[in-house]
Amino acid sequence: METQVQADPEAAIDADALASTIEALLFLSPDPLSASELAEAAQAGEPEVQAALGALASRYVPGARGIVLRELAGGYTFATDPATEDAARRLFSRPRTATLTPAQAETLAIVAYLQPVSRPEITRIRGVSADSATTTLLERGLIEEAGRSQFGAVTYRTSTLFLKLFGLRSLQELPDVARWDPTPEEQAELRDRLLRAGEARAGDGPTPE
Amino acid sequence: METQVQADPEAAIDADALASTIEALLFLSPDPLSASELAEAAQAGEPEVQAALGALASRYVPGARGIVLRELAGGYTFATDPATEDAARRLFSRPRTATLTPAQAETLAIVAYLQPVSRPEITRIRGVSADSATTTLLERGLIEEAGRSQFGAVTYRTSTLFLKLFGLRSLQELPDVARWDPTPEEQAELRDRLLRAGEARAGDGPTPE
Amino acid sequence: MTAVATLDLDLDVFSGPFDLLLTLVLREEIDLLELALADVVLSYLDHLESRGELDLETATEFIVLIAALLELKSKLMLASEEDDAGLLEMEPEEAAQELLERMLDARRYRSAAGYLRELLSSEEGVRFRHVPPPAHLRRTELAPQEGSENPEVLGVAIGRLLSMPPTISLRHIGTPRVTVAERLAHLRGLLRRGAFSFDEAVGEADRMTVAVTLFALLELYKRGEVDWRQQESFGEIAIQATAAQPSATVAAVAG
Repeated sequence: METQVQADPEAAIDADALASTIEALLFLSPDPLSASELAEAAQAGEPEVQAALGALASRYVPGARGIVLRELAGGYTFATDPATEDAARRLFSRPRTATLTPAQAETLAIVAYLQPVSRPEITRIRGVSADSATTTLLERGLIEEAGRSQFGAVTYRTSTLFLKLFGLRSLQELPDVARWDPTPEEQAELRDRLLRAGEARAGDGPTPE
Repeated sequence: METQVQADPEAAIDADALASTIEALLFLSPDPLSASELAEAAQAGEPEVQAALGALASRYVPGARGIVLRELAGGYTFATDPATEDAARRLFSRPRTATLTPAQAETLAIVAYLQPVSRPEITRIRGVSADSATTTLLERGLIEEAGRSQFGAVTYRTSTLFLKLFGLRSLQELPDVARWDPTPEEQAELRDRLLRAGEARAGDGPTPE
Repeated sequence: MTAVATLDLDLDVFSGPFDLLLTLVLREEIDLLELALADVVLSYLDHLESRGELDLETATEFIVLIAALLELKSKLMLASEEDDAGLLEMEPEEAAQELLERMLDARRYRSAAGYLRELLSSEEGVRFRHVPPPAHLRRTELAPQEGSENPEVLGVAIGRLLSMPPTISLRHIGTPRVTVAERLAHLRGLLRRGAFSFDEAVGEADRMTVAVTLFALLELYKRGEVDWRQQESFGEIAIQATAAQPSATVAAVAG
């Protein structure tokens, strides 16, 4: 096989370029890569790959750089130098300042005021899909599943974490919608009114000039 | 703040070590990191971070390595050198990004220049519905919701991923849209043509019945 | 504009090339309100079919122009009474300006789209690392602070969702008012002169009138005033009074 690969004109690729290619592959791969996997991807012979890995190892020698080349059971991989871990921990443990996106705020508001509420209902009210916002809110633990609707759709409610983050003792403390209600004289139930407005919007309003 | 940082014993960290730390942080972070985020995590001053980034940039100069340091989407990040793409494609069968259809590119251009912009506005400019293009761009993460217009339609803006994939540091790097406008002379001619396109014919040709 | 310009049209109110139509509309020699834009589109589709190929550039130009005409037309239809002096009086010059703006806008973003596609292809082969940071570096994640979010955000969001989009008033569009009583009188008038066909009864009338006429006919049938026959589906409907009239009158009507 080795000879076969050497016969390939691609194998004439020079050593520097091969080292660069291997560097890029190791950078991208979440898992360690073996010399033979690298050879196949780079279309080079294993001895050349070994030589390139040697060159990379001396470039990424421990102590000199923030990234080191490691040889593990499964092959080769890049990892960060342990000396940089404090900084990395500070970076990734920053308090979540991720503010709610407009879509998430809308979805959360609908769940908070109408709970339990299903995804199709949320979509009808918003006029556009709420799937990714719902998923993020679930991941962040702000909403949780609350059984199924009469039509079999999963319904959602807000979580205890939601109350804590918004500084509420109970759902009764949610601000009175009347303060922001554009048509407070309307008597119908909030849910019906939201669905009606959502359906009216679904036709997409007039175009602003 | 700078003096405060310098008083900190951590600030005495030498330039090489800082460059190593930044290298590790950029390697670990899935998103571009701004100089101030790097400074906070590395507990260094921003000028020192800028100097370290400069040192890293000369180490990761394009063409020299398989990895290059890029300034994208308001921060810094590592990316692969395109020369290594063939090997990467062989290793990770998934192609990097699908190209854009003309409808998607047009919709994306309108969002990029007019953001925040609603679907009805996009439709108005294109003359045809932009619904499916908008949905695809949302799914691909190139655009995201940005609230609602005064008429209640959901508005859209471009995402960080858009800047990253299109190699832009910020939206300011997009050229002025006016550069694609015809010259005033061409505009006048176009207008003339619109007004008098059939004028010649109007005299002797068929007339309205 | 060239290929679209020479598109030949044969419509109710106009026959000739598309650019001439555009000119006549802009010079207000053809009333946009009387022009069936759908027919223009159909002609264009026929034209495309006969050519068997789609020239994207031309198609885009056509779509932008027809969309602009549609918008002008809908503005004309919706123009409020107070607004009469505005759009209805739009000078050909202004209308041309409006069309021009639309074409420029469309061109502008089509070019920008081309630029973006080039930009994307110049980044071809650039890959980023998508590996979540190792678990041991994320262990110390701080919980978000209690009370860090503002509940008013939720109320504001609901308030926005409660607002109805502005409704477009359609009161300016003249709804053709056809009453059953009118059509009954019309049919009875025809009956007095003898037998006739349904097509003769409705002539070139609009769809609403046709529907109301049929309704009136049903009413007459119910009351036993008429007999009607149809030999085949979609065929002619022959109508005559139940007490048959002398055939001479039929000839008189036909003549």
